[in-house]
Amino acid sequence: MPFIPHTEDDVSAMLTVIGVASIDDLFDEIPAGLNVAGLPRVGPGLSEAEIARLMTERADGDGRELCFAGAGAYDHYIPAAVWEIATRGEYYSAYTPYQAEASQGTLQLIYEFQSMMAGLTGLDVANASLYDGATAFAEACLMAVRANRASRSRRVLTTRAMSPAYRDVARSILGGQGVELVELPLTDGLTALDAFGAEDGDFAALAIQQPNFLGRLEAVDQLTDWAQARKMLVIGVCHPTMLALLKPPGAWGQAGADIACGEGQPLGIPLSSGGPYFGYLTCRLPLVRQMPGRVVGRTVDLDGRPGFTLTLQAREQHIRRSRATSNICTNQGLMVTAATIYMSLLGAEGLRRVAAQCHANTRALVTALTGLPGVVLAFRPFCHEAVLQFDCPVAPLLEGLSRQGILGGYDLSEDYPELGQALLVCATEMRSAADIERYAVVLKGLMTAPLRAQGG
Amino acid sequence: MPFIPHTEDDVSAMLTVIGVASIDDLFDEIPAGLNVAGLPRVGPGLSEAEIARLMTERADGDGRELCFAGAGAYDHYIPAAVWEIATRGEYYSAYTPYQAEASQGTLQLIYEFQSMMAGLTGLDVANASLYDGATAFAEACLMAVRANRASRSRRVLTTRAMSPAYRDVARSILGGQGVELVELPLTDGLTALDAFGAEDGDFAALAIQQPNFLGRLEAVDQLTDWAQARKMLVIGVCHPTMLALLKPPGAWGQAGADIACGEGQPLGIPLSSGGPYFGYLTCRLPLVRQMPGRVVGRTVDLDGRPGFTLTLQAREQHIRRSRATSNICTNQGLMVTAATIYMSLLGAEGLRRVAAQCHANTRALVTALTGLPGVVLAFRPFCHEAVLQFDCPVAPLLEGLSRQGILGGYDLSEDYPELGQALLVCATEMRSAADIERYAVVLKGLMTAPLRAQGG
Amino acid sequence: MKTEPVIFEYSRPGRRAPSHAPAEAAGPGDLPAAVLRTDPPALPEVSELQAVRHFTRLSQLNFSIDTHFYPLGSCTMKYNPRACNRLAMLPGFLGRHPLGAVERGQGFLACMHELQEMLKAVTGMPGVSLTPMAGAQGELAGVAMIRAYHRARGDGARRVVIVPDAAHGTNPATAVMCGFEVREIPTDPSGDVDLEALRSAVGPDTAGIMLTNPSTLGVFERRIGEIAAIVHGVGGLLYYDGANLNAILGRALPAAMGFDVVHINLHKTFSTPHGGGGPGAGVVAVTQRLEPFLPVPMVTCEAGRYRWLTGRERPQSIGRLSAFMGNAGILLRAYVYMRMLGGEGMRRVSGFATLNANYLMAKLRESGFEIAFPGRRASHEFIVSLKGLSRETGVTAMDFAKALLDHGYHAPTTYFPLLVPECLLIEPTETESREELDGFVAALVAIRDLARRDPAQVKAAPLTTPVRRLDDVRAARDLDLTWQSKRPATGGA
Amino acid sequence: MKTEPVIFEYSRPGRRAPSHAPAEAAGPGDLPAAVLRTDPPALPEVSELQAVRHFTRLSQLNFSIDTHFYPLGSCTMKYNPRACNRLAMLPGFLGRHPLGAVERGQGFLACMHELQEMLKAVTGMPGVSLTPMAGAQGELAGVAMIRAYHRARGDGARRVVIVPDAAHGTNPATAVMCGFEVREIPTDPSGDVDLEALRSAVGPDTAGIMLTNPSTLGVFERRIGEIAAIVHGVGGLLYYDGANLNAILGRALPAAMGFDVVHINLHKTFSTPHGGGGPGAGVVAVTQRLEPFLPVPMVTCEAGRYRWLTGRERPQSIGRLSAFMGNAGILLRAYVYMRMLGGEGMRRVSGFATLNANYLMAKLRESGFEIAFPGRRASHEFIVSLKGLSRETGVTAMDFAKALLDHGYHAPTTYFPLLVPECLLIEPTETESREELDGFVAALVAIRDLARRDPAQVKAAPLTTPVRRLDDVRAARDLDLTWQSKRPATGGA
Ligand SMILES: Cc1ncc(COP(=O)(O)O)c(C=O)c1O
Ligand SMILES: Cc1ncc(COP(=O)(O)O)c(C=O)c1O
Repeated sequence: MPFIPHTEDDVSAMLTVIGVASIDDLFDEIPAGLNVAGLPRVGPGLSEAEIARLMTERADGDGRELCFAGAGAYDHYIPAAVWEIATRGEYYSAYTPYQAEASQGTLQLIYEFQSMMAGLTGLDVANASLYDGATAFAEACLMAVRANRASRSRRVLTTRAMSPAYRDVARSILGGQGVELVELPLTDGLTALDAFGAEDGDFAALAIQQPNFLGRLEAVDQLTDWAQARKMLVIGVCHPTMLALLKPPGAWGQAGADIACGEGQPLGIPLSSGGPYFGYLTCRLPLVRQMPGRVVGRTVDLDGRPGFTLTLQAREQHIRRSRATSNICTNQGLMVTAATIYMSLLGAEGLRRVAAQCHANTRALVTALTGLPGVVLAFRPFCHEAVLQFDCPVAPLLEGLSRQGILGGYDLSEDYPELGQALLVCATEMRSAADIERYAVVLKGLMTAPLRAQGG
Repeated sequence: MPFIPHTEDDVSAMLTVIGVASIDDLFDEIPAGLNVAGLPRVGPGLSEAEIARLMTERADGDGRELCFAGAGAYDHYIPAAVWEIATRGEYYSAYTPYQAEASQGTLQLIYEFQSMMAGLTGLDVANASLYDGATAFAEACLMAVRANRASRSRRVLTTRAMSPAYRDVARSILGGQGVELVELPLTDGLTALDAFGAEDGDFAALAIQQPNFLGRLEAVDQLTDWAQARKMLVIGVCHPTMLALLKPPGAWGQAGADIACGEGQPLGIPLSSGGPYFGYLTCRLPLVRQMPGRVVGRTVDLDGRPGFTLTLQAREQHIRRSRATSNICTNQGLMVTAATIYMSLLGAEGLRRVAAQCHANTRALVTALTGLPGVVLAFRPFCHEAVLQFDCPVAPLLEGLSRQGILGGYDLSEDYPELGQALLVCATEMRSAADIERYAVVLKGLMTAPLRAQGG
Repeated sequence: MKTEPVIFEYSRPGRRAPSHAPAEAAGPGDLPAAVLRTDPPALPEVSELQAVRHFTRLSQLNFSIDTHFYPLGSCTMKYNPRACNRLAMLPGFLGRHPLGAVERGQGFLACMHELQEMLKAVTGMPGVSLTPMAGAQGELAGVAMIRAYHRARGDGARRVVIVPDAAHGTNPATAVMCGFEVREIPTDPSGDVDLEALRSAVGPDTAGIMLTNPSTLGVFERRIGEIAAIVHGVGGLLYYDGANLNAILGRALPAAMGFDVVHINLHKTFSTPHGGGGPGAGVVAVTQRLEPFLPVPMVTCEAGRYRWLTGRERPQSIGRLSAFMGNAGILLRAYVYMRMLGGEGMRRVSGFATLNANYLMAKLRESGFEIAFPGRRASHEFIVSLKGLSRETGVTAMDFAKALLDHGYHAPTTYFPLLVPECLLIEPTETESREELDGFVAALVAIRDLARRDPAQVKAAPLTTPVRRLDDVRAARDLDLTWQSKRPATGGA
Repeated sequence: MKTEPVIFEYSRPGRRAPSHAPAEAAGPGDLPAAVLRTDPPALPEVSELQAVRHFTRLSQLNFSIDTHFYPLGSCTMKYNPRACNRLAMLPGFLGRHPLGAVERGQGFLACMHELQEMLKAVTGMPGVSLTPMAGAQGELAGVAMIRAYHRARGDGARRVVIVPDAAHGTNPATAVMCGFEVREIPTDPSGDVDLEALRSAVGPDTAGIMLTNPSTLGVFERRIGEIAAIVHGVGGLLYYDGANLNAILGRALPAAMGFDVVHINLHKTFSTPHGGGGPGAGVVAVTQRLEPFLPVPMVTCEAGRYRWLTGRERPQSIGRLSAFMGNAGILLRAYVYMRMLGGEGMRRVSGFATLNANYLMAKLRESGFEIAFPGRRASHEFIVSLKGLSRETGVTAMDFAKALLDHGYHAPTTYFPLLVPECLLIEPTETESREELDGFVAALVAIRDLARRDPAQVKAAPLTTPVRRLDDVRAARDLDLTWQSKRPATGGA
């Protein structure tokens, strides 16, 4: 029987020890009416060879598009060593490291991860991950509301340049506790403060994204100082790879942001249709007791030798129950394992090169595409993503590109109708000059061909 | 620098310790004229991302044909666990287990492998692998010549039903030591003894393949008794999976074969264009000191606890040098690791089912193809491979099949012209009824289409 | 004992392993200096070999299913089939951008759709969303749906969620995150919910109750029908914490028990990896009345073409819970596992999980251990109480846990559920052999005998692990949460 | 200390893990009963988890590059890049049947063709065959070509191959396999071949000489030009054992040194895995006069299309050496590695391998160890002789080797080459860091100090490995080469 080691002899000997006649008898406490005989709708089991063939065919059918989309998930190169090691059984099949002596591998790795994330964001401490960037953003908002001693506001100020998905998710999660999200408007793709007045009231925090969802670089120093002058905490939502190049949240403004969070996927996690990824969260040391999620600390053992253990567990649901900082239990541990290996392989210089190359490639892409009539760049400068505006609808172009195996970007018309027929594009370090050329050629064909003729 | 950990500081500090000014100075014992400045023809290095892209494109272009060929390499299902474990660094990146205390993992695994191969072949002892089935056959012949105390012949008798590739390889290798291979003729696809007379002289051994290259089941009992009566040793060359179903060489005839060998690839090794595979070799205990290759034994350590070590090393080149039983040193260790895991996962019953399913599928294939006009079965019964005879040349048919993604079998016309336009086909447990149907349909199309019209 | 330096201790300024990054460093281009970083981040500078060696060695310091029996109660540490991993990591699946065209994701979407259908069959519920990324997020989704349901009916007074004292910590924490008050009710001596307490706890302010059945006490809540009647009677809904579904797979359907919503930990029942803490998947299934509120997105199939249903098509949805669609890769692993099992295989899972638990319980009882609920069948797990032994010898449940590590077994869950003093919650799972269980019993017996003979020895355990017991107090007091290069290198050479 | 039972000890009759085999057992069909097996073979019956756990645990008992510094002389235990493994194991490569259409293997064949070209550049030779499956088979191919060459010229008297006493064991063994007599010549005190001995050894019976340069003594044979002149002068050919190519990659070409044929261990210089014993690849390269004799097949490119050259097209070939075309997957790994390095990277390999060896030698000399050839540069490896120390303390090279294991370092090669008494042949490779080398020196110093203080302690090593020193005599006397179920289970629990 698949995955079940018992021989028939085992079963009868075991039933004898228990003192019942059959396995079914062990379920005799289930009231009669609630019993079901089986799961006919699930169908028969497949051998490993059969399911392997099915999955291989499906995966082959899906293929891989030449990817010029970012918008929250990025096609970076993942060194082979990352997943060859992360999927070692000792990492893959271990539980949360509650028994520290039997989990030093995972614990030390998380400690190293915390150190790296603190270094990247320029803050003091990090947790062991949240589900993804969007939920990390939501948790950061809740954390700020709890942590801000200077304000009793249950409102968090953010901006229209924050990822629309993050804002959606945060609203789903914050609503329960009556925490509200308010958005600052944009000017030229950047968060604008001009319209904000005293009558807009008190906020627990300001949350900004750097680079923002439109690929723009916010004036983080100014925004940070502005918010902290108004007793808000500052939350920076950052692309971790870009942090190898950009000023870290801990260095924003006079005092530095208070909390940083974001999507960890760029750090060695495959695109994989959207998950599993991981959210990271770091903060200044005084806020650590309001932090959600697991934390590892270094300490010593009975013999005085260094070792690692979960700490500050009094924040967590398994100890504090209804008064925990969050309900999170299972997090994205294995992704953290991969990211830690990834960052170790790349180092600061490697990560910086990746970031710089993304910027350079996206510039090359923008140059190539804006060379076509009817395509203009919305804002400049941009970081690793850019907004292009078209003189025709974007959706049919994306369909046409897709038929040729190109994922042309993310259509902004629904989230940002004010930008017109706009497309968010991204060329990571994975895209070659030839790839960019190909995109331009195919797009040109689509924009001059019957499609356009019909449209116009 | 790829894979080199030195910082610039390291280099200068190290050069100072050595007392030279530059790395190039360390090569000052190479006579001036022999120095080269570099390897311009090799070209520049690629990043991992660049080579990954190149290799992925090449592998994708190669695709996987729907495989109906066997002829020495078989498309069996390999459970995922096999290679996920075999490629663990501790197996993958270890050397030959010369330091036993630091290599118990590899050593115990080889001991388990030896036990399994002995069990499969019904013989007493096994070595830790040879390069592949063909070289195992050659080594078995040399071993028999050395081991046969009753005969001083340097000739080995084999049969025309022995794999042509194995015969070729054996000739390349045996020639050096003046050992000659003589072939018995075939009747109805089976090794025939009728023509053999006393005048044919003395032989050190008889080597037979079961199932033979044409998929036929030899009368192994009779052949073994016949040869042993003539003081030949008997070598059985066997497909290991089929041995889960077939009488093992150790049980052939009155006394059993003396040596068994063959290709280990069916035991969990990917097709991979022909290698790395591994050759296995087992024998009766009294012959063990003539066996080539590495052997592991179980013994005890200083505290009396069981442990494993290389043994009988006096047979090997690193001890015995010019008087070794073979020059083999590096073998196919990692493949043995995979095969040992494979056999553990399948067990005797699993392996028997695979074997039986191959037989059943090949019968279904033969039924489907011989349903077409112009295709007949050459011999019956057959095991997991069968010979089909066509009324038209086989090569163009195979080309036509290949264009449709089908590898139709192995064209026998060059190796066995006496069989006419003949094809060796095989359907392993991996081929579904739909696959077989598809082969038949495409073949029918090819045999009735213009191609045939032109040919006829 | 093995120690391994912290990776930063291998770091040297100027060490590079650039085969993983673009060879040529592009400049910052037109990025304004004001937004650029001045110092490089503190990441280790190590070679590829140093990284591989370090993380390989670190891995060896872990216990895991692949190396040890791991009977951690409530965690369902069963074998994670390697096929699930390999097939979910096929390049076609890994390489797909979440915003990629659905035409180029039909294979993936087909798996997701079939997974939804299998989950409906397993729960008996008509609606499913795959989005939640762990059990706790499934709970959040479920309780948020309960809240949305009451709100949609204009029923704003329901501010209490009832939770038994045996509940997992995520239950009350979730209720609070959703804006509810938690009302805890006790367990009766037989391990069932105290019905009287329940009756007096419910009322017009009851939004619902969160239950797991079998409960975390390892017994099946026999009066679930009555409980459902009581809660439904006052207009509340029933939430099923499906973390323990392994116990009843193919034996009983949450829907038939009267539950309105259920989450399932695919990383438990459906054997996706725990990964040293995650990721998981906490899919939710609901009865018809909660269907409109399911979190988006979910997969639909129209004329053989699969696509996502979005928020716009589901106006009453509680919304999105992840930036994209949840832990897709984990869902794929569960899908593969479920297809390999089939319906019969799933029923065998619960059968053998229960057989193993009851066998282990019987053997331990035979060996003189105190079973927390001796009159009951074990479900897939059960509780041993060491209260008596602890009083007698001073050796605690935690000491037992540590001593087990020296015997090569991971410890059961200790001190949860909190209501049983000095408890070990033991869940062997169906994938362990009888010999493994017998060995575990022998180890517990040996530890008990030692506890009686020489308790100090047990209290000194573990001795064979990479470190001995750690100073948790110091860890929380002298916080050392990140590597500081100035600190002396105490992590080993 | 960890032990792990033999897998047969987990076996129970009737245990099945059939998710890997067809679910339904087909009957034997029309196979005659006479050829069928009556009893099932003695394979273990274990569950998938048991197998995974067993082989995972076993793996942890090994030292390996991925876990330990492994300075095994003559073995070039450098980092095996994981990218090589992953890219060679892409499904398109793994799934290709060796007899598949060449049209569907153009990607693979392109790699093979480019590999041939790179190997030509690296050796300076115009002809290459990728077929040999290890160094020893490369030697066999090479010496067989020498034989074929002489035969083709009607020169049947050449029955002797000359081999220095420092040569690897495969060299004389190969010569004998090819039907030659071996004539051994000594090394002079500086580590070079004794030229006088060579002069008197050569003659009309000389088929050739087998040399490695740098030799296994870790020094470059400076008078290689003279040697070539002497051997060529009598009509013999020069064979280059390229196992040590890592030392001169991009610095000197075997062809320029006067060699006629060379094999290269890709599993050393080009970093393919050793796999606990193999597989490797022992490609051969030759000068023009030996080209016709190269073993088949090899890849050719005609008008952009790749295909195999077969025996029919190469009538003078020494023939086939493998059933198909050799260790294709290993060749792919080497191809990936070579492309990642490029020409500059290859030159850096020899540079840093040599830097590490000379640094380690200098440090050890400084620390008072006796260097076997102190007047010489180390190549990529060098020899320490413990003769003096052994005489003084009774502690042998083998004792040192075992004690190093307790320090977490794999031992160097011991007792090879045989001509240096109590030798350690140390090859650090270029992928180890300076800190690792310093740690190794410290360990050797500590062991030496202990040897002087308390030799018995060193002789008791290793103490931290899964087993202590093993009884090799008993292993060879009471042969226990396969598991016998009747034997008492002594392998652990
Ligand atoms: C009973 C129970 N409920 C809920 C959870 C929470 O699930 P998760 O850890 O996936 O968030 C767990 C798991 O720890 C559990 O055991
Ligand atoms: C110098 C030398 N020559 C030849 C060989 C034989 O190579 P292989 O083990 O690949 O057969 C080796 C490897 O052990 C070696 O070190």
